[in-house]
Amino acid sequence: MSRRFMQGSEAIAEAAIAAGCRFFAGYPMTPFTELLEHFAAKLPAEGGVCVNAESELEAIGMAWGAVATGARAATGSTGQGLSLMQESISELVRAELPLVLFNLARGQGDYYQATRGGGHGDYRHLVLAPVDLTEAVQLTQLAFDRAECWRNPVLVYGDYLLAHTAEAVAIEPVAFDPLPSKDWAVDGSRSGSGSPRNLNPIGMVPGKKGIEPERFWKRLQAKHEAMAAAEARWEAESTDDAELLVVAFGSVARFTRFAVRELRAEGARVGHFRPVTLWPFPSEALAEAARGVKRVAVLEQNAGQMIDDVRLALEGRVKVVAIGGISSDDAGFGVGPMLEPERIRARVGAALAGREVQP
Amino acid sequence: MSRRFMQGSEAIAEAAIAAGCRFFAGYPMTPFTELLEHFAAKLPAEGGVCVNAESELEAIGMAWGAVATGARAATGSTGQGLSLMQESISELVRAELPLVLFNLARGQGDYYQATRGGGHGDYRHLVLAPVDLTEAVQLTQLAFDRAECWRNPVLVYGDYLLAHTAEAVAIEPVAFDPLPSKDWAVDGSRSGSGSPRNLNPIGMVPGKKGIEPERFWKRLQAKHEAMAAAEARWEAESTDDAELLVVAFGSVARFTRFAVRELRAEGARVGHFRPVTLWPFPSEALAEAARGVKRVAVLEQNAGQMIDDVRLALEGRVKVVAIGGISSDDAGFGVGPMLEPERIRARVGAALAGREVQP
Amino acid sequence: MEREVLLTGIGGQGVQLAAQVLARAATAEGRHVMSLGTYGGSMRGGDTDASLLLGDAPISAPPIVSRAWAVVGMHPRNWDAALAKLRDGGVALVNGDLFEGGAGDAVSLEATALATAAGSDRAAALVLVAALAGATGLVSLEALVDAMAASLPSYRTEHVETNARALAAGFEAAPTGLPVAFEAAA
Amino acid sequence: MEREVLLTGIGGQGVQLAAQVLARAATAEGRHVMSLGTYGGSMRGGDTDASLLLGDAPISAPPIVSRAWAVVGMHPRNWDAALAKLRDGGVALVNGDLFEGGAGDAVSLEATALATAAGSDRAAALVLVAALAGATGLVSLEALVDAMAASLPSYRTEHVETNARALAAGFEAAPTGLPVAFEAAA
Amino acid sequence: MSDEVLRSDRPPESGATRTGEFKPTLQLGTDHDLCAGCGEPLALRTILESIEELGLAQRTIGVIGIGCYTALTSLMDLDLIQALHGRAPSLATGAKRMLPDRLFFTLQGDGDMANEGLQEVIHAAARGENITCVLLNNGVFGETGGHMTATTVLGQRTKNTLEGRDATQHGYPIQMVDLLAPLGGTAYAARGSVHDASGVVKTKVMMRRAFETQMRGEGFSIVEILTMCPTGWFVPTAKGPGYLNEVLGAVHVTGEWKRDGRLLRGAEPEAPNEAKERGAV
Amino acid sequence: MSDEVLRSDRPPESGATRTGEFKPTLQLGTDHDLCAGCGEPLALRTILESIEELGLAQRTIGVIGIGCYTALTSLMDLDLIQALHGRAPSLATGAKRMLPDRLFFTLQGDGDMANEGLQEVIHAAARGENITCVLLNNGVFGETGGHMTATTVLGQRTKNTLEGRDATQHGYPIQMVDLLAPLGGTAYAARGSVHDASGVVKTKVMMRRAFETQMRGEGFSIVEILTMCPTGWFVPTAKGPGYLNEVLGAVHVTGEWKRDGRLLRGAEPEAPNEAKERGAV
Amino acid sequence: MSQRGHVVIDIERCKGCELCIPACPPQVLRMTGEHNRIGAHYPELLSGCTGCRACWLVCPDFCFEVWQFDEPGAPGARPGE
Amino acid sequence: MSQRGHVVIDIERCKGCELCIPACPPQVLRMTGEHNRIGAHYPELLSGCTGCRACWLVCPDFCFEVWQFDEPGAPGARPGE
Ligand SMILES: Cc1ncc(C[n+]2csc(CCOP(=O)(O)OP(=O)(O)O)c2C)c(N)n1
Ligand SMILES: Cc1ncc(C[n+]2csc(CCOP(=O)(O)OP(=O)(O)O)c2C)c(N)n1
Ligand code: SF4
Ligand code: SF4
Ligand code: SF4
Ligand code: SF4
Ligand code: SF4
Ligand code: SF4
Ligand SMILES: [Mg+2]
Ligand SMILES: [Mg+2]
Repeated sequence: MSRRFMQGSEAIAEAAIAAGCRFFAGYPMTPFTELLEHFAAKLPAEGGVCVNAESELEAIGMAWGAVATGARAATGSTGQGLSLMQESISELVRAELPLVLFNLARGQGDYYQATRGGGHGDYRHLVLAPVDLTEAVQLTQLAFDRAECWRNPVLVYGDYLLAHTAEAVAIEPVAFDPLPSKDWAVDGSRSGSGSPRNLNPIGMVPGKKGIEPERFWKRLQAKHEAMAAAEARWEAESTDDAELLVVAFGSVARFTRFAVRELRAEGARVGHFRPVTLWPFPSEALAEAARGVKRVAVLEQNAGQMIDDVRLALEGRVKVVAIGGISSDDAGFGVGPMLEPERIRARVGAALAGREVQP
Repeated sequence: MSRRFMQGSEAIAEAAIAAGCRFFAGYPMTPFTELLEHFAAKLPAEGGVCVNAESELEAIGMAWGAVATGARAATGSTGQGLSLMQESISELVRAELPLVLFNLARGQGDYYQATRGGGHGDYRHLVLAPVDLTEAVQLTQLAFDRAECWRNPVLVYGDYLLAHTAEAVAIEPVAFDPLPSKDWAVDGSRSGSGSPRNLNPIGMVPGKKGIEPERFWKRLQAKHEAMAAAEARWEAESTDDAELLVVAFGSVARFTRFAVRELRAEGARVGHFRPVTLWPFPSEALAEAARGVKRVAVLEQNAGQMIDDVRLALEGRVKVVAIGGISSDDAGFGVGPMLEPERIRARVGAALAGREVQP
Repeated sequence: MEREVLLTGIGGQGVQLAAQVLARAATAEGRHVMSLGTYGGSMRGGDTDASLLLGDAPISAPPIVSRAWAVVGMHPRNWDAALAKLRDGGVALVNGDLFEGGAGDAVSLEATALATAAGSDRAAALVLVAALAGATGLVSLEALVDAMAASLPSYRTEHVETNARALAAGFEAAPTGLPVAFEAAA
Repeated sequence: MEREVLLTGIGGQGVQLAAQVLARAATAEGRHVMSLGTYGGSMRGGDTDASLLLGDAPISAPPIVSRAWAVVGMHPRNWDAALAKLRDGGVALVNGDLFEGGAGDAVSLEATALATAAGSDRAAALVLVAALAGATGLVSLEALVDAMAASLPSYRTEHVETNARALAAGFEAAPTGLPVAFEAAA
Repeated sequence: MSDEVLRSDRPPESGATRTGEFKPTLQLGTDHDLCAGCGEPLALRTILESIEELGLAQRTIGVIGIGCYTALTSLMDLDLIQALHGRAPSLATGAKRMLPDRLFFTLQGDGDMANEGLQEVIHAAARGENITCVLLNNGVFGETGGHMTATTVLGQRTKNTLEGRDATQHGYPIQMVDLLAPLGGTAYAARGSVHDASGVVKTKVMMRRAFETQMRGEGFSIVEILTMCPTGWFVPTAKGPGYLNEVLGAVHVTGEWKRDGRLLRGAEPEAPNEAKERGAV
Repeated sequence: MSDEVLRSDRPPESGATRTGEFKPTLQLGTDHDLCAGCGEPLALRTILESIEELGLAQRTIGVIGIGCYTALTSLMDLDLIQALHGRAPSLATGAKRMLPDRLFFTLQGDGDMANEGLQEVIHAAARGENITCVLLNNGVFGETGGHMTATTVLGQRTKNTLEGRDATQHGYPIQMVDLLAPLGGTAYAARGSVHDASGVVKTKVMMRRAFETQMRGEGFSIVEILTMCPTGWFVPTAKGPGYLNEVLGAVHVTGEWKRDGRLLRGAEPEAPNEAKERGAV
Repeated sequence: MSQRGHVVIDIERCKGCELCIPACPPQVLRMTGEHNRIGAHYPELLSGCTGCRACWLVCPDFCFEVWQFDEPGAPGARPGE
Repeated sequence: MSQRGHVVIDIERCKGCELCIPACPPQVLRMTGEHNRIGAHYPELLSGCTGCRACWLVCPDFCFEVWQFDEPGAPGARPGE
């Protein structure tokens, strides 16, 4: 596969199309806008459709309709737009529809929303947080696969840096195991059959009055527990003899990993742990990686959200410190001054030395 | 104050009006509908306004406008409606507007949404979870007070049981400390003054180009940390010599507390802890109450959400078990079969005996 | 002392109104009262139940009960579940007009017929609660009538009279030999 | 070996296009390249910076740099911050037309004038990157011209010719005595 | 006519032809939980029979809103997608784009379409989305207890307007067909009413024309159907049809408003001599 | 006219009267970051001067949407409430209900009003909410880079329609004033354009009339203003006014559409002899 | 009296809304005083049905099946007698 | 040539959009070849201004202050000369 120089947005769009995505709808918002533009430019040639929806609510509604027909479909947004979609996301989980969602966020402040579900009720979906373009190409494809495997939405959580960094990348198709047939999709052919399909988020069944929410929700809960058990993904390095373990995700982990490697090269006993899935959070793997370390330092670009999951994973066995914090450029796009190799290195260095880091 | 027989919705509406609420907007949805109806019936007589908004997005928009003028205002919904409001809630926090929100939920599945913020970015707001009508009357008034004190939205989180249970209650006005003057509200009088006000969620200042998001967000973070330190509220009973501590919130705690009292009366060493504020979660108080217990049992009517906060508070020092679970009537309103005194008692009893409880 | 009363029926039968009337009447007579209406099925035409707790001291129990002192049935659909909660020596009362073949040991009253005679077949649930009150002394007829008038929404006030007649009919038709609700007057 | 290039200017000056042209040209010549455009202020008219990493092996560093081998200035507004990142012995180059009173030790080139002469005063940023390339051997002029043509969106293709002239003008006007970018050709 | 009561629990023994089943062929049964006297099941009949008659039984997908009619889905022998409250036109859009040769209709109430989802039905119409949106307009949120909607007419009784909707307090109703018909992408727009048998028949003709418009690929179509909601209006069931026709029907006028993309009434394209009528500043 | 160049860096020394400041009195300065040739600052002038002239400088509140014009708020010497994208009419509603004697206007773009927030401006109009909504219509999302909006006219260049908007692919534009004028609660509706000096003057008259309508308590008013966005249209700045007038202005026709609650054009109330025109099924 | 049509009424489904009563052009439907199992009154058929299907069209509960006699007043016209 | 009006141009605010040029009825505005500090060309004033305020109305950057002479062609008409 030949490598082409492109921005993250373009790489994601191409990876999605390579994975069979044939429908996209979105509404512009920085830094999501370019993803929409690339889908609009590329989908028609593949026989797909990209709709410039009039709002985020309409975008996710359209994507919902498309995915209900069994097509691979996606939508997404940034910050505000994702918030507007929360009702739909929550209910798409209940409708068991495999929609892929992209949050190209401004910074990392949407961790809670992504992992706890900003919508109502009990629901869960996979959250994949690529560290760079190459991984974004893989995880985008994985997202479509896992979504259909579980009949559950999957969120790919990136940011401005992921969307706007340009590199030469190859869109290598990832091979996946065969998936179950889409015996749930509607195409109109069962109309008049006496046993048509009704794709709905409330457990309705054709020919049967009423709903049974408790049974329905408990079945979903069981599915989500199975997902939690099966889908945790992570990357750990230099953890064996580490005294300090740095935990970071997404683009920010590109900085921490670089700093950890530099410090390692200089002989420091520091390791790096990066959750690739934010939900399910790789708690066991983290607990394993943190075995024997003196301190775990969490560097996230927000007021402290993932640190909850780190603490929940470690259950008080290791001291956990926050070394990240809110950091933003003046446009609010999330490329804050903290994100600079030497500054990140200084924070990791301070944690290594047991000094407190001002957020 | 004379007691009148009324449903929770009516009591909340009256308490809000007693607290000075003069604007309400909402869109019907069970079990929130009656709250809207009571505001519509009662506000005009007090010189207030209740708008039957055409949707939840419009409802919270109207409430936003009203509260910006310095009026006490509120809105709310149920499940789906709250999800639709997430963009606004998140940004109301940034605009530092003291809007009061009511989630009359179906069950307790919205705990994450309420406490982690279903919207984008880093933000926090108080969450008050009344156990019964009497407390709802107090906490509703407190909500308006705290909202203005911190210039931050406050969410009152109730459910079908709270809204629909009828009892004789008195709307006793609660006395609060004086609040700072509303030197932020707009009334048009500063137009043309050279230093008008611009109430916005992005840190804009009249006469000054651009924004400084980092400084702005960090200031909010500091405020939220101060809120977290000051506002935790809880109710603990029979914790002194308890071997088992039961943790529950809201209407569900009415059942657990009753069961704990019955068991206590029979000599069982069981205590009860009820967070009154879900955010900030009363972590220290819980840790204190759990000192010396063998086991903490969390009974929530969902797939397990508050249990995160319990675990975060206890940091692995005490075994934490879940004894609640999803439970719903066939209408999906959240009055599930689990909610019956004998069944709750059986669950608490099982936890006391160290048996596992099937959710 | 606390008395739990369970009413069960289907949407549209006036179960919630009847429960409210009983609750308000008892409140007016000085009882501590807690009531809750629930829906067993999806909105329209589904089961509709109401539970009431009446006591001479503040109610400490939650609004849903595991055991009931009295169970009142307006429709057989959810009857078995309700009856299972009946305490030993409690009262079971059904609208015989809608329980084909009766309801076991329960006392049966032709409530629909009595209501129709009073002017509205929709008032059968009121007939039943009045009968319960008449039989056990739970509340007085006057309190019921006042509570009914206070409970009707503004768009239903034209029913006050027929409803009052239905309450009176039920109160009079009260079966005998049932236990007394509260030994001493509150 | 990795070479970091920082470009700084304000919105509308073509800084992002110039950065993209340099990045694509270097990619075409076999370099590993990573680039990122950022905005220092709110959308319109604010600062706009671009950082590039060019190397002969895959780039391991993150896309934002703490130190730069070359700093190119199109506007004084954000210049000091950019210059502070310059490595010892690195290259500093500014558009003298827009830096009143010069920019200290930086090499200054009348890029706007050259661009105007080439047909468009909007091409000054291209002049500057071409000058940097010409002076340090970072990339060839041909690669720049091809990359520019490939980088223009469809609605801007009418600018290919003037832009090519601007690149050539910059390449020719390259100051001398600057360090060589890569010792051995990739 | 005598007062003799005939047995009506069985068909004639012979010499008679059944005119049809109790229910439309595409209906799975007759048991539903909607109120006595509700107009929505009548609207359902017009949809199901039209689909059947057009031979589209094996290629139709319904997208259903949230309101009382949602409970009717258990009766529909159709592939369905259940939408959230208000969102049906967007879902139908996305699905139709993937399956352009299927018949798509939405089934929405006035609360669903004119309140919560007003925006998206207008956008779908403007885009000329090739779907049929069906509006069951009873001027109330039936499902939640009979509150006023954006289509409630002045003077109409609802739970919030027991004395009748009053413009100064509650504003004016939106006439959905009038609003949607002039939009560029709208190909067919009509309003029927099921207050009587002939209304049901006319409504069915509209439904067929709308579906035909869609199958010809001409663009967006809307069929609004006025339906009784005695429960939400707080009127006796037997008075529902009369109330519907006289109160709601007086404002939401029935008839065809656009056919084959030609506007039959409403906002006419500007004629030259009308230009002066416009206020010139 | 000679080619002699006069000094223009200072006022005449004497014998001359200044006709006004560089900027409206209610403006805090002149420095803003909007593009060269943008029409939005001209619209701002019409608003600020109207408020000043009506003597409402001390009792006006603006509610601002999200688009390029948001950056103009730093210049406004007005009490302001910043709304989220699309939500200004609801905010203005809630605030106006609390302060009924103040002048409220919203400032929204076409992306803000006709896309994200279409629903709420229509509902506000139908309710007859006593506020003035100002729409800056340039047919693009300027702020995010010039994409098509719901008002983009057929043939118009935007980032998604570089060859011009095509109805079959992208549907038809919504004409906002046409849509809002017929609604019962709309008292005043007009569309102006700032493509030239006389357009600015006429637009200001509309703005004044709208504000007067509101201050008389007559209900909802809308003033749409066509504004240049050379950046989003990918045309040279100098060609912006011409493009606006010829391309956008041909569809979004300027003029007054409703005054004192009387519809001057558009959907006329049904005259008796028009009834037959309606298709009868 | 001669019958042109006949209806079968599913009285257990009937909710007693009375919409069929005025809808019947020859007015051969009349509400009974009886209750069905859900407590609703339901209609009964008098003679004179024309088989016009108006009742069938307006009944929200799908209670009517309409028959048309091949010959009006034929013997089968009196079902079950 | 006699002047009825005069304009002061704030050239540092000018973004070079050229909207003022065709807007001026007597066509006394012309773009210069000079750049201001943000690199934009800006207009200059030729004689013949009528003080009509068209430039003032159309400039998106509020660069114009318009003066009208009390007496056309009065001495003060040549500012700064
Ligand atoms: C987002 C959201 N808000 C509110 C509701 C509650 N709700 C359910 S149905 C309904 C009204 C339906 O009205 P309409 O569409 O007119 O249908 P009808 O019941 O009148 O047939 C409402 C408000 C909901 N389901 N979702
Ligand atoms: C919910 C939400 N979605 C998307 C955006 C991104 N956004 C900001 S401005 C804008 C478009 C504004 O267009 P318009 O209102 O026409 O203003 P213009 O920029 O053309 O002046 C968009 C889509 C946002 N701020 N919020
Ligand atoms: S409430 Fe109204 S719309 Fe709903 S089922 Fe009853 S009559 Fe029909
Ligand atoms: S993008 Fe368009 S609307 Fe925005 S400032 Fe530039 S010209 Fe004006
Ligand atoms: S078919 Fe016609 S005539 Fe016969 S009962 Fe029905 S409505 Fe009456
Ligand atoms: S129309 Fe149907 S449901 Fe209504 S009374 Fe007649 S048979 Fe019964
Ligand atoms: S005031 Fe009139 S004449 Fe004078 S420069 Fe301006 S536009 Fe031209
Ligand atoms: S209109 Fe204003 S900004 Fe544009 S060229 Fe003229 S003076 Fe400069
Ligand atoms: Mg309705
Ligand atoms: Mg715009």
